Amino acid sequence: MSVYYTSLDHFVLLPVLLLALFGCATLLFDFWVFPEAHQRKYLLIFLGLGEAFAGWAYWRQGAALAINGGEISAFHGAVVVDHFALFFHWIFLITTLVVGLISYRYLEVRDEHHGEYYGILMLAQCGMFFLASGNDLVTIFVGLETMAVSFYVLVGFLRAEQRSNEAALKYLLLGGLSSGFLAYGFSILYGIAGSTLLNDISKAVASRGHSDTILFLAIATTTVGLLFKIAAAPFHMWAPDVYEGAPTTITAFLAVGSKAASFALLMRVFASTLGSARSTWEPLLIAAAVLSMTIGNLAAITQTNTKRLLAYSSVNHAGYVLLGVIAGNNTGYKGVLIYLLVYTFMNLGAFLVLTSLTRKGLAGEDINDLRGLMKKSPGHALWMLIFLLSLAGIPPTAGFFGKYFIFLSLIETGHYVLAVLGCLYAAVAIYYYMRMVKAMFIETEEEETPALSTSFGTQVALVVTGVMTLVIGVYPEPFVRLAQQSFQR
Amino acid sequence: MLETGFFYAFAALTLIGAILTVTLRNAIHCAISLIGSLAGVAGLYLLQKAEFLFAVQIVLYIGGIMVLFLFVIMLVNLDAAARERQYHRHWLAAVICTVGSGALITWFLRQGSGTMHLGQSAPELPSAGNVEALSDVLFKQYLVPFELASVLLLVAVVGSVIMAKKRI
Amino acid sequence: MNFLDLIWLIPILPLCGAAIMLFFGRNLPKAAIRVISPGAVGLSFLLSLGAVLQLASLPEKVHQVILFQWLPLLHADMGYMLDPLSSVMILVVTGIGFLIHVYATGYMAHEHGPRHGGFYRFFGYLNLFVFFMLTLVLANNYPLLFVGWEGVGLCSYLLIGFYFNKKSAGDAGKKAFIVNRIGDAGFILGMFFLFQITGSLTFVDVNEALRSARFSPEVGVFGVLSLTALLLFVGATGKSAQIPLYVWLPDAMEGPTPVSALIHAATMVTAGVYMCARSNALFALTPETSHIVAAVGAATAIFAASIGLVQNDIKRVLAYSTVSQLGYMFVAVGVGAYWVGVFHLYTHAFFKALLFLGAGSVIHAVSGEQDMRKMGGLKDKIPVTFGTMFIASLAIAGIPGLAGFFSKDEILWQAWSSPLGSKVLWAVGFCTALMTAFYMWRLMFMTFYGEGRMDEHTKHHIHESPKSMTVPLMVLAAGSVCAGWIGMPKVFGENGFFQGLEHWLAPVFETGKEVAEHGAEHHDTSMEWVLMGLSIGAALSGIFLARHIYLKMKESDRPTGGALHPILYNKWYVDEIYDFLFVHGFSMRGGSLMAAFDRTVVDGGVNGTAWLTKMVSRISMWYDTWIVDGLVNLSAYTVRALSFPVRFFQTGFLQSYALVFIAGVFAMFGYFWWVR
Amino acid sequence: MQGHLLSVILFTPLAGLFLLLFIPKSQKTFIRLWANITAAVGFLVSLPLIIGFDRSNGGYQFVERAEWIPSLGVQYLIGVDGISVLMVMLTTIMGFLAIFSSWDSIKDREKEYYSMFLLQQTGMLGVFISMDFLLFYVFWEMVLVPMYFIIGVWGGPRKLYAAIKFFLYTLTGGVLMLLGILLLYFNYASQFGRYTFEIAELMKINLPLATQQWVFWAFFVGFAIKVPMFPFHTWLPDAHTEAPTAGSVILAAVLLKMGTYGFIRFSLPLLPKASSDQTIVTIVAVLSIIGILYGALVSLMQQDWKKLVAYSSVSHLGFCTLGIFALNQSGIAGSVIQQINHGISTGMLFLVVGVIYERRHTREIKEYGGLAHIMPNYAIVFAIAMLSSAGLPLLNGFVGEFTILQGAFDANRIWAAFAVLGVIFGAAYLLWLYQRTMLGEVTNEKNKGLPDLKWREWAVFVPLIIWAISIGVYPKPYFDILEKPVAQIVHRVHDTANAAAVPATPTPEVASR
Amino acid sequence: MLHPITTEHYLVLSAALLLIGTVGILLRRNAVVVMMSLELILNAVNINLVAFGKHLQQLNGQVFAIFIITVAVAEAAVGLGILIAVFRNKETVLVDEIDLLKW
Repeated sequence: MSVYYTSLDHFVLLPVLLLALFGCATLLFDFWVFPEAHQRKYLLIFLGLGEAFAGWAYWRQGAALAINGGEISAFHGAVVVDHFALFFHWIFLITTLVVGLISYRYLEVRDEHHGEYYGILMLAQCGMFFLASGNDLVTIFVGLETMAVSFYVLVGFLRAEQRSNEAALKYLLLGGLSSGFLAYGFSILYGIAGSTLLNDISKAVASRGHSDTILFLAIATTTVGLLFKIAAAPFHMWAPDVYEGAPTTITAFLAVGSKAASFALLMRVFASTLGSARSTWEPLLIAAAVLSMTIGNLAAITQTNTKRLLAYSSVNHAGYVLLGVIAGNNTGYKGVLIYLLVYTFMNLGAFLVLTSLTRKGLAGEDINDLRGLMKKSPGHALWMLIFLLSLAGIPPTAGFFGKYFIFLSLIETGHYVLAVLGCLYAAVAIYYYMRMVKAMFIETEEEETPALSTSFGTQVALVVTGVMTLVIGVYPEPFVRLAQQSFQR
Repeated sequence: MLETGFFYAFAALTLIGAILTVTLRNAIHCAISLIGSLAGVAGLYLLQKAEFLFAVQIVLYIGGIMVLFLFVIMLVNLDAAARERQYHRHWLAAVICTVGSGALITWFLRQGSGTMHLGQSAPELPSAGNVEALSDVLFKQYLVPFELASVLLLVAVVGSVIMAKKRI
Repeated sequence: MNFLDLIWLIPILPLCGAAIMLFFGRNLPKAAIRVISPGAVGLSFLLSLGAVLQLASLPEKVHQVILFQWLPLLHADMGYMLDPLSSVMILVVTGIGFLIHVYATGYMAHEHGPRHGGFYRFFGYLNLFVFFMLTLVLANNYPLLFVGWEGVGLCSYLLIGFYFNKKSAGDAGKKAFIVNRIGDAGFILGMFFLFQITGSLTFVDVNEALRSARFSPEVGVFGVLSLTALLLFVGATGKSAQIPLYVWLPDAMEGPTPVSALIHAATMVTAGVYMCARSNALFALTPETSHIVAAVGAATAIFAASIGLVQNDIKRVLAYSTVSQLGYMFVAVGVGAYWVGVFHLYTHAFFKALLFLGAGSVIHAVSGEQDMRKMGGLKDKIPVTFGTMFIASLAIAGIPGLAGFFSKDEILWQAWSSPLGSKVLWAVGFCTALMTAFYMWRLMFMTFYGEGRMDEHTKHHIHESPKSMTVPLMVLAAGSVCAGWIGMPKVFGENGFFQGLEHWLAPVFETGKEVAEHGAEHHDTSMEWVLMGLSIGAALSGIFLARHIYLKMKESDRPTGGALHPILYNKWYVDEIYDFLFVHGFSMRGGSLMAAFDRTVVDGGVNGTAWLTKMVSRISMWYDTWIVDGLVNLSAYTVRALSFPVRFFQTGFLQSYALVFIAGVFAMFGYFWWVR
Repeated sequence: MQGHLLSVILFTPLAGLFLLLFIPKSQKTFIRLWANITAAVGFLVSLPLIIGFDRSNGGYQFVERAEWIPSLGVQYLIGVDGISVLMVMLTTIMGFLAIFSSWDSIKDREKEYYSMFLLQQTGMLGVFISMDFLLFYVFWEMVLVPMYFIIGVWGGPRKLYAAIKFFLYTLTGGVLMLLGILLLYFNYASQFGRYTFEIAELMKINLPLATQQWVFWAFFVGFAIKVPMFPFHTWLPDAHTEAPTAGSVILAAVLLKMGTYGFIRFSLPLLPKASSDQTIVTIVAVLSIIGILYGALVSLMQQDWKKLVAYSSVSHLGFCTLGIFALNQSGIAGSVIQQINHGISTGMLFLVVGVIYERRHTREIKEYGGLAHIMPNYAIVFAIAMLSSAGLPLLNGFVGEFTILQGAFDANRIWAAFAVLGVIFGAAYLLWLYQRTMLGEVTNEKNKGLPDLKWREWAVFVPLIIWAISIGVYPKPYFDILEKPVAQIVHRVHDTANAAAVPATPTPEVASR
Repeated sequence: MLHPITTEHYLVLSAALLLIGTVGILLRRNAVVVMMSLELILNAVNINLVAFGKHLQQLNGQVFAIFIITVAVAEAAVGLGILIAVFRNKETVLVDEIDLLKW
């Protein structure tokens, strides 16, 4: 038996190997070296190191891409690193890092500080890697499940809490259902193409007619699975419950990391692989996008739980991003990338502030818990304001540029009705974001509550996400270029 | 034509087992029906000369997962649950949607079968060296998912331990 | 010293006075106010005199001073123009204005309260008024005239409402301002028409363009010109209190008496006449509008006179008399005898100001009482007042030799003889003359003759007014006698001085003059004599009738006028009709007209139209609250309301979620099945 | 420095805000002082602008250009022409006065308050000087947030409702406007092969009428809501009524002008065919007239002093939009001047309300009466404000109104006839307000002994009064400065319209206008 | 009856299994049975894969199926762990009694 892989293959897989290595190390060290609860925050070092090494590897990969151009494909095309994938890898990296940073105080407050948390966090990131880089149905599916299973565990991490259990159970069962459908779709795609490589599937799909029923069956079931993962209506039902029940830090991870990863996959599948069957899947996505914006907005309006509110808002955002995919031109895809980048920072930031609201004996998840935040902690309140404005898409915050590209691409491709609809929903969305702003700045606390639980890590993460939200809003040029470069077909 | 007979036998086993799984009241009976169904599927694998898969199905699935299920069923005393209402209230809507979807899937498959020559009976796969050939594919083309699967299983192990243990 | 180039100083001086009064007056002693305020007007008068004298020596009889460009897009400048017409006006305004200022220093001397109860404020307003009035008459273009026009309206508002703690005063001021604004709306539109027709709003250019028919053909159609003239006239009716916009003037008597004399008799109310005379080129081109003007003037004249017959409030009699006399002026303007209109304006200024001031002096004497039924027998107690008022009453009644006679007679003659005139106009004017004589002398007899009907306490306090009040009265009396001499009828013989006014004004009214001369040619002089005799007869009979009824007869014997009396007394129920139409149209549940009247007065509801406006605005507000806002809130509410059903799906039951999931799948499949 | 004058003007408030953040919360006086200094400096640095402005030049001046987002064709491109220079001056002056007037009235969370004001100042200035459409849009939306807080935090009893209504309305308009902008942007790119938001470049697009109409309506919604025009006006009374005095002043004086400015700067030159389309012009003009009359009528019935003034804004801005869509020199120039006038007059009226509100904490008209006895100076100031608002000649309101009416008359006599009615109503509701509050006997015991104007209040009013009179008496500089830019817009609209009309039907009517 | 068995037979069988599994998820209140139904669905996929593999004369389908089985194992393990955690806290495995999170 000859050696089937080369150093190039290694090079591509290096980041994920590093991450897995450090993830396992975390699990081991948790048992043997840091048995005491208060020591566990040192496990963050492993996370940091892992991410640093992975970042270094990404950086090297980027440099290699800059020289060679195009893509580096490894393991017989099963894994591919291109600018597009790298873009998402960086997003995952940032997300994991930030989530790790904000987690330890939160977990301490919730009395569930265990080393496994960080390990699984990094292993989930390994799964994400293959969602963005996978170029083979099997690889993608296993990667997806790695991420999903990690999330099932993380969502239920507050084992003593019924809500956390419940969220995990719901996520698992519904996730299993959706995985089943996705796998079913994959199986038919495999049947159609006779190969699990996306490139081969792409060719096979292109050679089939537009009204091919089997192709439709494959596309529809795949779409269902993907829409579930990005929490787009009508497959979003899990999101509010899971977001609410999960530890807030994991909600952030779920809302940002999982969603970005799923979108990476969705883009790869729809834009490249199924690109030629656009007429088949476009109506499905349009329906999903419109439903997502409608349901997300409407449901969020009267929501009083902030995590749930942001969950609905994330359903809404999924609708917006889908609009970019629907537009399907260069601007649209660029818009999706920018949107996801921006969304990473602003949503992480928003959840981060919510995380800080969780204090001993106070869940801090009700909208009234935000009251008087301006008095209590102006820094948090101001950053939160920026995140909310950005989520609402008001310039000069980053969120505006996300929406900008989406709208532009819709106009360029003549989807005027969707554009107007998107605009109107943007205005509706203001209402519930402003409810939070109102609570923070205008209303006052009814009774004295303990100070916010922050840590050095939280502060750093807050500043980073906040500054990035502002910087992308004020000077988006490099990021636009990055997105541009990331989506070169 | 022996194959046809076997197919129908295994198919019947699979489907009846599946139907019993979702209809029987007692969870243990469900589990046993599921074993039957899985065995039917395993038979189908064998029918298609997928011996390795057959082995995996028997050993891993029936031997591993189902034991786990039974274990859990024993652990969480389900007697009380078994006496209550068995189905969710919205059964009518659910049945309409599912049966409708199923019918449409079948319709799609039959419509499209012509373009993919699905209606022809597939030639036999070379039986000899099946496992070797399989490993060749597995470790060559699917090395990455194979390695990743180890990560997945690691997560699953750690995760189930975290979830199931009272204290860690 | 070249006064002609300093004509801009004429209005500016009173403005300075006003500024000093309003900004620093509080800290000035009364004596200083007494000097500065009339002094400013007096100086203006001297400047005006100098300027007019210099103007007389100019061959072209027009002098313009342009300070700076004001509204560039309308080619309107801050420009002043002195021509014969404005020269008459500035002399009247500054001259009579000065006298009234002097009078007011005495009249208002008893203002008490903090900071002299607004003594300084009064003079500030008065000076401001003079400034605006002078701007009005000296302007060289319509917009600037409009500045004065609005400004005098403002001052009128301020001065009517001078005793602003009285609600009726405030209401009257507001009524005046708003009614005037209605007229102004017409004026503004008229100006725009003029601008569109002639491309300019400067008097010289406009008149030039109109006379030479140099207007753009597509706008210069006949109807447009008439409409323009009519719109300007609407403006004039507002300011000069003609039907139907006269209602504000009687109420304006709420103001202090010098104000009534200056603004509501001598100057401001004549602005409409001045404006029409100014636009004579336009009116001359549109005879049908002139007919309307004449008809409205005549109707107003007789109508107001008839009301004046029975009023008991001394100032109200004079107010209706003013309305009536203004009607006369419009008759003159309407029949094309512009100079005659201006002539009557000029004579009227003297005797009507005198009458008002005299009335003020009377009121002053009887401690503020204005009801003539509570006066009487004042002849000997306040002789100067009596004497001067006697002259004025003769003048307004049209006794030969006095100012009123010449101007009124000339109007009647022109009404008869002008091609634009008619016998009917003459007849109406004639009746009005009769009535005028009657009500004026009714006033005289009730006030000065017979027994004193005031209570004892008041009787003791009756005293002649101070010098500062009586001297202006005397000067005005002299004016009432002599002012008419410069406009004697030609039948008396052609003489440069005695027909001076007509000649002086001739350059302004070139068109009008042609019309008038055209009329004169076709009527013989004998007819003029006959008519003159008739009008003298009317005046005398009016006086004697009044004497018979109010001096000789006992109160109980007096004819009540039967059914007519309440009608006249209630001013033809015009306020009530307005009320009926607009104010209480829907709430008249069997209440009598009188009750409605009371309510109006008590409520002080702005006026009829205001009610309509209010009603509409109520509807608007309702619409705004419930429909416009309601729709918005409804959509907001709908969105919110929709939120619950959407969230309702989120039951918390895992299998519901799965059901939705499968339903989504089913929908997708179904969609494709359907599309295929 | 001279080369970057506009940037200096633009960022002075922001710099002040930045430094303000370092002042500790407890140093209230210092915070106030610093905010006032910043605003005053903001005004002072804007003086060289008006001094150095070249009136004979109809184009943009003080232009600064820098790449901002090159890949999108977005530039930091700012400059002023005659129209915007006036708006900039209005903003710096009114901003300063508004901040100054808050000295005593804001006693809570000063630091945030002044920060919001300074931030808003930068936003508004940016709107008026942006020559890049996206830059414009960014500033446009940026203004919303501070105003939301100003109303929401320091406002009256229904502040939350008012604030969110304000925000939602204007944002909805804003995003639809964004769609219009993007449509233009895209069309430019497809015609010229590159992306740019530069307004001068966007003018070169040759768009068919139908597309222009779509863009026009998209813009229209955005601008009309901001103005606000008739059916979109309901946010205004609520926002005005609930906002703190200075907030109302800025809202009325500057914020609303962003809408009318948008019409003049963008709708007309960028969409000449649509803007001169008979149907569109008629619709907009009729809405304006309805706004004029409607606002006035509703004002008449108000029981709330501030709400009355707020509705009067609807009426006055109806004049402004009517003037704009008269599409001639008089109309547009008059409209710009009227916008400034409205800023001065209504600003003063709101300050007047603020003075009394600070003393009595109620805005019910019923509560007052006879205030002229107690506060004579206040009565005089109010009278001047009222008369200036009612359009009395020799005060500012007249100049604008009259010119607009003339322009409207030129465009369509019927419009002018209806609009003139608004002048009458204007006098009616203001005088009635004046009478109910200032005149008559003092009916309410609580009003006795109210102090008259303090020196600080005088200091706010006096410049405004002087300004009002100066415009009323000598408006020529304003007309001069507007002549060229307005003429350019008028030509652009009419030339394009004629160019389109001539081949089809060369009617004499069109030719004569 | 005795016609040759084609790929389509397998696909239809797979669809039927998918359907039964879905019904189980939708209707059974017992969470353990719901998880069993998930296994049914994954088995349906496996039937598909193996049938396609045979149809295409490849082993890839079988390999894919192995991975699916792996995934199924992982999901089942974690799922049962979560179920135990739920049961420990709530003393029930009936999914419609687990509805703390809603609306």
